[in-house]
Amino acid sequence: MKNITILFFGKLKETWKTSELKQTTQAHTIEELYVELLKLCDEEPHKASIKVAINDEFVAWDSAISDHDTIAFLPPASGG
Amino acid sequence: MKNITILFFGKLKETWKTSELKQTTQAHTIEELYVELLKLCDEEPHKASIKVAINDEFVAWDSAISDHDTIAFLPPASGG
Amino acid sequence: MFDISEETINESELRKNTRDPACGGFVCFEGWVRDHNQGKDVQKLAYEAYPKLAIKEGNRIIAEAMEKFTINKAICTHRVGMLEIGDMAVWVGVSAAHRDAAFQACRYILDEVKSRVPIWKNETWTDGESGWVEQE
Amino acid sequence: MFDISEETINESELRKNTRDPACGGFVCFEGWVRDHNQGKDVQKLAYEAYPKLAIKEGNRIIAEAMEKFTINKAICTHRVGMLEIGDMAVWVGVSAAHRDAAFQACRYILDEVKSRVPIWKNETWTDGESGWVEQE
Repeated sequence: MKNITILFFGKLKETWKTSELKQTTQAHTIEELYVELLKLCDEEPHKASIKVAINDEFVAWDSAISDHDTIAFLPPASGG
Repeated sequence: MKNITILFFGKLKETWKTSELKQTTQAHTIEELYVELLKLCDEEPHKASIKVAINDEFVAWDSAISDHDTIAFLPPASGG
Repeated sequence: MFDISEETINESELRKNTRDPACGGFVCFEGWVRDHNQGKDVQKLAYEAYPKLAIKEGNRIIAEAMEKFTINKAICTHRVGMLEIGDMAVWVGVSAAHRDAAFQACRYILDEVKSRVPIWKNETWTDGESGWVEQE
Repeated sequence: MFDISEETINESELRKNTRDPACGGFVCFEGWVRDHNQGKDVQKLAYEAYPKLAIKEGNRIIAEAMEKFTINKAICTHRVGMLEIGDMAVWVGVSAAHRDAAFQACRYILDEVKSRVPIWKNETWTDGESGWVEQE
Protein backbone atom coordinates (compact mmCIF):
# COMPACT_ATOMS: atom_id res chain seq x y z
CA MET A 1 0.00 0.00 0.00
CA LYS A 2 1.23 3.46 -0.89
CA ASN A 3 0.31 6.77 0.70
CA ILE A 4 -0.02 9.36 -2.02
CA THR A 5 -1.32 12.89 -2.54
CA ILE A 6 -3.60 13.57 -5.51
CA LEU A 7 -4.03 17.06 -7.00
CA PHE A 8 -6.88 18.12 -9.29
CA PHE A 9 -6.79 21.32 -11.35
CA GLY A 10 -9.25 23.45 -13.32
CA LYS A 11 -12.56 21.79 -14.08
CA LEU A 12 -11.28 18.46 -12.71
CA LYS A 13 -11.63 20.02 -9.24
CA GLU A 14 -15.36 20.13 -9.97
CA THR A 15 -15.38 16.59 -11.36
CA TRP A 16 -13.89 15.22 -8.15
CA LYS A 17 -15.29 18.01 -5.94
CA THR A 18 -11.88 18.63 -4.39
CA SER A 19 -8.48 20.02 -5.27
CA GLU A 20 -6.47 17.62 -3.13
CA LEU A 21 -6.90 14.08 -1.83
CA LYS A 22 -4.69 12.11 0.56
CA GLN A 23 -5.15 8.50 -0.48
CA THR A 24 -3.91 5.04 0.24
CA THR A 25 -3.76 2.98 -2.93
CA GLN A 26 -2.73 -0.39 -4.30
CA ALA A 27 -2.52 0.99 -7.84
CA HIS A 28 0.82 0.40 -9.56
CA THR A 29 0.36 2.99 -12.30
CA ILE A 30 -1.48 6.26 -12.80
CA GLU A 31 -3.75 4.37 -15.18
CA GLU A 32 -4.81 2.05 -12.37
CA LEU A 33 -5.16 4.92 -9.92
CA TYR A 34 -7.43 6.72 -12.37
CA VAL A 35 -9.76 3.71 -12.54
CA GLU A 36 -9.97 3.71 -8.74
CA LEU A 37 -10.71 7.45 -8.73
CA LEU A 38 -13.54 7.11 -11.25
CA LYS A 39 -15.61 5.55 -8.45
CA LEU A 40 -15.51 8.93 -6.67
CA CYS A 41 -16.98 11.00 -9.49
CA ASP A 42 -20.52 11.12 -10.91
CA GLU A 43 -19.52 11.83 -14.48
CA GLU A 44 -16.53 10.33 -16.27
CA PRO A 45 -14.19 13.05 -17.54
CA HIS A 46 -12.73 13.10 -21.06
CA LYS A 47 -9.64 11.05 -20.26
CA ALA A 48 -7.84 11.65 -23.58
CA SER A 49 -7.56 15.36 -22.82
CA ILE A 50 -6.12 14.88 -19.33
CA LYS A 51 -2.39 15.17 -18.69
CA VAL A 52 -0.81 13.59 -15.66
CA ALA A 53 2.18 14.52 -13.54
CA ILE A 54 4.16 12.91 -10.76
CA ASN A 55 6.08 15.16 -8.35
CA ASP A 56 5.81 18.25 -10.57
CA GLU A 57 6.83 16.58 -13.86
CA PHE A 58 4.62 15.52 -16.74
CA VAL A 59 4.66 11.73 -17.10
CA ALA A 60 2.95 9.00 -19.15
CA TRP A 61 -0.26 7.32 -17.96
CA ASP A 62 1.53 4.00 -17.47
CA SER A 63 4.13 5.51 -15.11
CA ALA A 64 4.65 3.66 -11.83
CA ILE A 65 3.50 5.20 -8.56
CA SER A 66 5.78 5.17 -5.51
CA ASP A 67 5.02 5.73 -1.87
CA HIS A 68 4.66 9.45 -0.98
CA ASP A 69 4.27 10.54 -4.61
CA THR A 70 2.18 13.56 -5.52
CA ILE A 71 0.04 12.72 -8.55
CA ALA A 72 -1.65 15.53 -10.51
CA PHE A 73 -4.50 15.38 -13.01
CA LEU A 74 -4.53 18.34 -15.42
CA PRO A 75 -7.24 19.33 -17.90
CA PRO A 76 -6.14 21.07 -21.16
CA ALA A 77 -4.35 24.37 -20.49
CA SER A 78 -6.38 27.52 -21.16
CA GLY A 79 -3.97 30.31 -20.36
CA GLY A 80 -3.01 33.24 -22.52
CA MET B 1 8.46 72.56 -74.48
CA LYS B 2 7.73 71.85 -70.82
CA ASN B 3 9.46 73.21 -67.76
CA ILE B 4 9.80 70.45 -65.21
CA THR B 5 11.59 69.67 -61.96
CA ILE B 6 13.40 66.34 -61.63
CA LEU B 7 14.17 64.76 -58.24
CA PHE B 8 16.73 61.99 -57.65
CA PHE B 9 16.84 59.95 -54.45
CA GLY B 10 19.25 57.57 -52.74
CA LYS B 11 22.04 56.26 -54.93
CA LEU B 12 20.46 57.86 -58.01
CA LYS B 13 21.65 61.19 -56.62
CA GLU B 14 25.16 59.82 -57.14
CA THR B 15 24.34 58.49 -60.60
CA TRP B 16 23.19 61.92 -61.74
CA LYS B 17 25.43 63.83 -59.30
CA THR B 18 22.52 65.97 -58.14
CA SER B 19 19.31 65.67 -56.14
CA GLU B 20 17.31 68.16 -58.19
CA LEU B 21 17.32 69.39 -61.79
CA LYS B 22 15.24 72.15 -63.35
CA GLN B 23 14.86 71.10 -66.98
CA THR B 24 13.15 72.06 -70.20
CA THR B 25 12.11 68.98 -72.11
CA GLN B 26 10.29 67.85 -75.23
CA ALA B 27 9.73 64.38 -73.77
CA HIS B 28 6.11 63.27 -73.73
CA THR B 29 6.51 60.46 -71.21
CA ILE B 30 8.79 59.61 -68.30
CA GLU B 31 10.24 56.88 -70.51
CA GLU B 32 11.34 59.49 -73.06
CA LEU B 33 12.62 61.82 -70.31
CA TYR B 34 14.72 58.97 -68.89
CA VAL B 35 16.39 58.41 -72.26
CA GLU B 36 17.27 62.14 -72.37
CA LEU B 37 18.64 61.98 -68.84
CA LEU B 38 20.89 59.00 -69.60
CA LYS B 39 23.11 61.42 -71.57
CA LEU B 40 23.91 63.15 -68.24
CA CYS B 41 25.22 60.12 -66.39
CA ASP B 42 28.38 58.07 -66.86
CA GLU B 43 26.95 54.74 -65.91
CA GLU B 44 23.50 53.53 -66.85
CA PRO B 45 21.48 52.64 -63.71
CA HIS B 46 19.46 49.43 -63.37
CA LYS B 47 16.25 50.78 -64.84
CA ALA B 48 14.03 47.82 -63.91
CA SER B 49 14.54 48.57 -60.21
CA ILE B 50 13.68 52.28 -60.49
CA LYS B 51 10.23 53.55 -59.57
CA VAL B 52 8.95 56.84 -60.92
CA ALA B 53 6.57 59.44 -59.51
CA ILE B 54 4.85 62.54 -60.81
CA ASN B 55 3.83 65.21 -58.31
CA ASP B 56 4.25 62.96 -55.27
CA GLU B 57 2.37 59.94 -56.66
CA PHE B 58 3.83 56.71 -58.03
CA VAL B 59 3.05 56.41 -61.76
CA ALA B 60 3.88 54.12 -64.70
CA TRP B 61 6.90 54.74 -66.95
CA ASP B 62 4.66 55.57 -69.90
CA SER B 63 2.81 58.33 -68.01
CA ALA B 64 2.56 61.67 -69.79
CA ILE B 65 4.53 64.66 -68.55
CA SER B 66 2.83 68.07 -68.22
CA ASP B 67 4.28 71.53 -67.90
CA HIS B 68 5.46 72.30 -64.33
CA ASP B 69 5.40 68.63 -63.24
CA THR B 70 7.80 67.34 -60.62
CA ILE B 71 9.19 63.99 -61.76
CA ALA B 72 10.99 61.74 -59.27
CA PHE B 73 13.30 58.76 -59.86
CA LEU B 74 13.43 56.37 -56.90
CA PRO B 75 15.79 53.44 -56.34
CA PRO B 76 14.47 50.42 -54.37
CA ALA B 77 13.44 51.34 -50.83
CA SER B 78 15.83 50.29 -48.07
CA GLY B 79 14.12 51.49 -44.91
CA GLY B 80 13.31 49.49 -41.79
CA MET C 1 12.90 33.26 -18.72
CA PHE C 2 9.32 32.27 -17.94
CA ASP C 3 7.53 33.37 -14.81
CA ILE C 4 4.06 33.54 -13.34
CA SER C 5 2.99 36.63 -11.42
CA GLU C 6 0.24 37.21 -8.87
CA GLU C 7 0.70 40.97 -9.28
CA THR C 8 0.02 43.28 -12.24
CA ILE C 9 2.54 42.42 -14.97
CA ASN C 10 5.32 45.02 -14.94
CA GLU C 11 5.76 45.23 -18.67
CA SER C 12 8.17 48.17 -18.65
CA GLU C 13 10.52 46.09 -16.50
CA LEU C 14 10.10 43.06 -18.79
CA ARG C 15 10.76 45.21 -21.87
CA LYS C 16 13.89 46.63 -20.29
CA ASN C 17 15.17 43.11 -19.61
CA THR C 18 14.35 41.78 -23.09
CA ARG C 19 15.19 44.66 -25.40
CA ASP C 20 18.71 44.77 -26.74
CA PRO C 21 19.41 47.56 -29.23
CA ALA C 22 22.57 45.73 -30.33
CA CYS C 23 20.23 43.06 -31.70
CA GLY C 24 18.39 44.87 -34.42
CA GLY C 25 14.83 43.76 -33.71
CA PHE C 26 12.37 43.33 -30.88
CA VAL C 27 8.85 41.87 -31.03
CA CYS C 28 6.45 41.77 -28.13
CA PHE C 29 2.95 40.49 -27.55
CA GLU C 30 0.57 41.65 -24.81
CA GLY C 31 -2.66 39.77 -24.07
CA TRP C 32 -5.40 41.55 -22.13
CA VAL C 33 -8.65 40.35 -20.52
CA ARG C 34 -11.47 41.18 -22.92
CA ASP C 35 -15.02 41.98 -21.86
CA HIS C 36 -16.32 39.13 -24.00
CA ASN C 37 -15.14 35.64 -24.90
CA GLN C 38 -16.72 32.83 -26.88
CA GLY C 39 -19.99 34.77 -27.10
CA LYS C 40 -20.33 35.54 -23.40
CA ASP C 41 -19.99 38.85 -21.54
CA VAL C 42 -17.11 38.52 -19.14
CA GLN C 43 -17.08 40.45 -15.85
CA LYS C 44 -13.75 39.22 -14.50
CA LEU C 45 -11.67 36.08 -14.53
CA ALA C 46 -9.21 34.07 -12.53
CA TYR C 47 -6.19 32.18 -13.79
CA GLU C 48 -5.18 29.18 -11.74
CA ALA C 49 -1.76 27.60 -12.25
CA TYR C 50 0.11 24.54 -11.13
CA PRO C 51 3.01 26.82 -10.25
CA LYS C 52 6.05 24.54 -10.11
CA LEU C 53 5.11 22.65 -13.26
CA ALA C 54 4.05 25.86 -15.05
CA ILE C 55 7.44 27.47 -14.46
CA LYS C 56 9.29 24.33 -15.55
CA GLU C 57 7.21 23.95 -18.71
CA GLY C 58 7.37 27.66 -19.52
CA ASN C 59 11.15 27.67 -19.25
CA ARG C 60 11.29 24.54 -21.40
CA ILE C 61 9.36 26.46 -24.09
CA ILE C 62 11.75 29.44 -23.85
CA ALA C 63 14.69 27.04 -24.20
CA GLU C 64 13.07 25.43 -27.26
CA ALA C 65 12.60 28.87 -28.82
CA MET C 66 16.26 29.77 -28.19
CA GLU C 67 17.19 26.49 -29.89
CA LYS C 68 14.80 26.72 -32.88
CA PHE C 69 15.27 30.40 -33.74
CA THR C 70 18.31 32.66 -33.91
CA ILE C 71 17.31 34.98 -31.08
CA ASN C 72 19.19 36.71 -28.29
CA LYS C 73 16.67 37.08 -25.47
CA ALA C 74 13.17 35.80 -24.78
CA ILE C 75 10.98 36.49 -21.76
CA CYS C 76 7.41 35.50 -20.96
CA THR C 77 5.30 36.22 -17.88
CA HIS C 78 1.76 34.94 -17.26
CA ARG C 79 -0.51 36.50 -14.68
CA VAL C 80 -2.42 34.32 -12.20
CA GLY C 81 -5.15 35.10 -9.65
CA MET C 82 -8.11 37.46 -10.07
CA LEU C 83 -8.02 39.75 -13.14
CA GLU C 84 -10.32 42.58 -14.18
CA ILE C 85 -11.27 43.55 -17.74
CA GLY C 86 -8.28 45.26 -19.39
CA ASP C 87 -5.69 43.67 -17.12
CA MET C 88 -2.69 42.15 -18.85
CA ALA C 89 -2.84 38.35 -18.76
CA VAL C 90 0.34 37.48 -20.65
CA TRP C 91 3.45 39.23 -21.98
CA VAL C 92 5.98 37.78 -24.42
CA GLY C 93 9.06 39.63 -25.71
CA VAL C 94 11.91 38.55 -28.00
CA SER C 95 15.07 40.31 -29.22
CA ALA C 96 16.89 39.06 -32.31
CA ALA C 97 19.23 40.20 -35.04
CA HIS C 98 16.57 39.64 -37.70
CA ARG C 99 12.85 40.34 -37.72
CA ASP C 100 11.89 36.89 -39.03
CA ALA C 101 13.33 35.09 -36.04
CA ALA C 102 11.89 37.63 -33.60
CA PHE C 103 8.34 37.29 -34.97
CA GLN C 104 8.49 33.51 -35.23
CA ALA C 105 9.94 33.00 -31.76
CA CYS C 106 7.42 35.38 -30.13
CA ARG C 107 4.56 33.56 -31.83
CA TYR C 108 6.00 30.15 -30.95
CA ILE C 109 6.37 31.00 -27.27
CA LEU C 110 2.85 32.44 -27.06
CA ASP C 111 1.22 29.46 -28.81
CA GLU C 112 3.13 26.86 -26.82
CA VAL C 113 2.48 28.62 -23.50
CA LYS C 114 -1.25 28.72 -24.25
CA SER C 115 -1.39 25.03 -25.13
CA ARG C 116 1.18 23.46 -22.81
CA VAL C 117 1.72 25.49 -19.63
CA PRO C 118 -0.62 24.26 -16.86
CA ILE C 119 -2.70 27.41 -16.38
CA TRP C 120 -6.49 27.44 -16.43
CA LYS C 121 -8.97 30.23 -16.95
CA ASN C 122 -12.14 30.53 -14.90
CA GLU C 123 -14.48 33.23 -16.17
CA THR C 124 -17.20 35.03 -14.26
CA TRP C 125 -19.87 36.24 -16.69
CA THR C 126 -22.14 39.25 -16.30
CA ASP C 127 -25.09 36.92 -15.58
CA GLY C 128 -23.30 35.96 -12.35
CA GLU C 129 -22.43 32.44 -13.52
CA SER C 130 -18.84 31.27 -13.79
CA GLY C 131 -17.04 28.37 -15.40
CA TRP C 132 -13.78 26.86 -16.59
CA VAL C 133 -12.91 27.85 -20.12
CA GLU C 134 -12.03 25.21 -22.69
CA GLN C 135 -9.34 26.03 -25.19
CA GLU C 136 -10.53 27.87 -28.29
CA MET D 1 -1.41 56.05 -39.09
CA PHE D 2 2.02 56.21 -40.70
CA ASP D 3 4.52 58.96 -40.00
CA ILE D 4 8.16 59.81 -40.47
CA SER D 5 10.08 61.46 -37.68
CA GLU D 6 13.29 63.48 -37.63
CA GLU D 7 13.44 63.13 -33.84
CA THR D 8 13.97 60.09 -31.62
CA ILE D 9 10.91 57.85 -31.97
CA ASN D 10 8.67 58.37 -28.95
CA GLU D 11 7.62 54.75 -28.56
CA SER D 12 5.80 55.19 -25.24
CA GLU D 13 3.53 57.73 -26.95
CA LEU D 14 3.01 55.40 -29.94
CA ARG D 15 2.23 52.48 -27.64
CA LYS D 16 -0.29 54.57 -25.73
CA ASN D 17 -2.02 55.49 -28.99
CA THR D 18 -2.07 51.93 -30.36
CA ARG D 19 -2.79 49.78 -27.33
CA ASP D 20 -6.42 49.08 -26.58
CA PRO D 21 -7.03 46.71 -23.66
CA ALA D 22 -10.63 46.20 -24.87
CA CYS D 23 -9.07 44.48 -27.88
CA GLY D 24 -7.42 41.43 -26.36
CA GLY D 25 -4.07 41.54 -28.09
CA PHE D 26 -1.22 43.89 -29.01
CA VAL D 27 1.89 43.14 -31.06
CA CYS D 28 4.71 45.57 -31.64
CA PHE D 29 7.98 45.55 -33.52
CA GLU D 30 10.96 47.80 -32.86
CA GLY D 31 13.88 47.98 -35.29
CA TRP D 32 17.19 49.40 -34.07
CA VAL D 33 20.39 50.42 -35.84
CA ARG D 34 22.86 47.56 -35.49
CA ASP D 35 26.63 47.96 -35.35
CA HIS D 36 27.00 45.64 -38.33
CA ASN D 37 25.08 45.01 -41.53
CA GLN D 38 25.76 42.80 -44.53
CA GLY D 39 29.21 41.98 -43.20
CA LYS D 40 30.36 45.55 -42.57
CA ASP D 41 30.94 47.41 -39.29
CA VAL D 42 28.51 50.30 -39.16
CA GLN D 43 29.40 53.51 -37.33
CA LYS D 44 26.21 55.45 -37.99
CA LEU D 45 23.64 55.80 -40.71
CA ALA D 46 21.25 58.22 -42.30
CA TYR D 47 17.77 57.54 -43.59
CA GLU D 48 16.61 59.77 -46.40
CA ALA D 49 12.94 59.90 -47.37
CA TYR D 50 10.78 61.36 -50.09
CA PRO D 51 8.53 62.70 -47.34
CA LYS D 52 5.21 63.40 -49.06
CA LEU D 53 5.22 60.16 -51.02
CA ALA D 54 6.51 58.19 -48.02
CA ILE D 55 3.62 59.34 -45.85
CA LYS D 56 1.07 58.62 -48.57
CA GLU D 57 2.46 55.15 -49.25
CA GLY D 58 2.83 54.36 -45.55
CA ASN D 59 -0.78 55.28 -44.89
CA ARG D 60 -1.85 53.21 -47.89
CA ILE D 61 -0.11 50.22 -46.28
CA ILE D 62 -1.85 50.84 -42.94
CA ALA D 63 -5.19 51.04 -44.78
CA GLU D 64 -4.45 47.76 -46.58
CA ALA D 65 -3.65 46.10 -43.23
CA MET D 66 -6.93 47.38 -41.73
CA GLU D 67 -8.72 45.89 -44.75
CA LYS D 68 -6.88 42.54 -44.88
CA PHE D 69 -6.83 41.72 -41.17
CA THR D 70 -9.41 42.06 -38.40
CA ILE D 71 -7.55 44.63 -36.36
CA ASN D 72 -8.57 47.72 -34.38
CA LYS D 73 -5.56 50.03 -34.53
CA ALA D 74 -2.27 50.11 -36.41
CA ILE D 75 0.49 52.69 -36.18
CA CYS D 76 3.92 52.87 -37.80
CA THR D 77 6.63 55.52 -37.52
CA HIS D 78 9.94 55.52 -39.42
CA ARG D 79 12.87 57.64 -38.32
CA VAL D 80 14.76 59.77 -40.87
CA GLY D 81 18.00 61.77 -40.65
CA MET D 82 21.20 60.81 -38.83
CA LEU D 83 20.99 57.81 -36.48
CA GLU D 84 23.51 56.35 -34.09
CA ILE D 85 23.99 52.64 -33.22
CA GLY D 86 21.10 51.54 -30.97
CA ASP D 87 18.71 54.25 -32.13
CA MET D 88 15.24 53.10 -33.06
CA ALA D 89 14.73 53.21 -36.83
CA VAL D 90 11.17 51.90 -37.09
CA TRP D 91 8.25 51.12 -34.79
CA VAL D 92 5.09 49.18 -35.73
CA GLY D 93 2.21 48.43 -33.34
CA VAL D 94 -1.13 46.69 -33.86
CA SER D 95 -4.11 46.03 -31.55
CA ALA D 96 -6.63 43.32 -32.39
CA ALA D 97 -9.18 41.03 -30.80
CA HIS D 98 -7.17 37.96 -31.75
CA ARG D 99 -3.45 37.29 -31.73
CA ASP D 100 -3.36 35.85 -35.24
CA ALA D 101 -4.53 39.07 -36.83
CA ALA D 102 -2.26 41.19 -34.64
CA PHE D 103 0.87 39.21 -35.56
CA GLN D 104 0.01 39.02 -39.26
CA ALA D 105 -0.86 42.71 -39.58
CA CYS D 106 2.28 43.84 -37.71
CA ARG D 107 4.44 41.68 -39.96
CA TYR D 108 2.60 42.82 -43.10
CA ILE D 109 3.04 46.51 -42.28
CA LEU D 110 6.73 46.09 -41.49
CA ASP D 111 7.48 44.11 -44.65
CA GLU D 112 5.51 46.43 -46.94
CA VAL D 113 7.04 49.56 -45.39
CA LYS D 114 10.53 48.16 -45.93
CA SER D 115 9.87 47.30 -49.56
CA ARG D 116 7.52 50.08 -50.71
CA VAL D 117 7.91 53.26 -48.68
CA PRO D 118 10.44 55.59 -50.36
CA ILE D 119 13.09 55.67 -47.62
CA TRP D 120 16.76 54.94 -48.27
CA LYS D 121 19.55 53.96 -45.94
CA ASN D 122 23.03 55.41 -46.24
CA GLU D 123 25.55 53.73 -43.97
CA THR D 124 28.84 55.11 -42.72
CA TRP D 125 31.22 52.25 -41.94
CA THR D 126 33.99 52.19 -39.37
CA ASP D 127 36.57 52.40 -42.18
CA GLY D 128 35.23 55.89 -42.90
CA GLU D 129 33.57 54.93 -46.19
CA SER D 130 29.86 55.32 -46.71
CA GLY D 131 27.33 54.07 -49.21
CA TRP D 132 23.70 53.50 -50.08
CA VAL D 133 22.39 50.17 -48.89
CA GLU D 134 20.61 47.81 -51.28
CA GLN D 135 17.73 45.82 -49.93
CA GLU D 136 18.65 42.53 -48.28
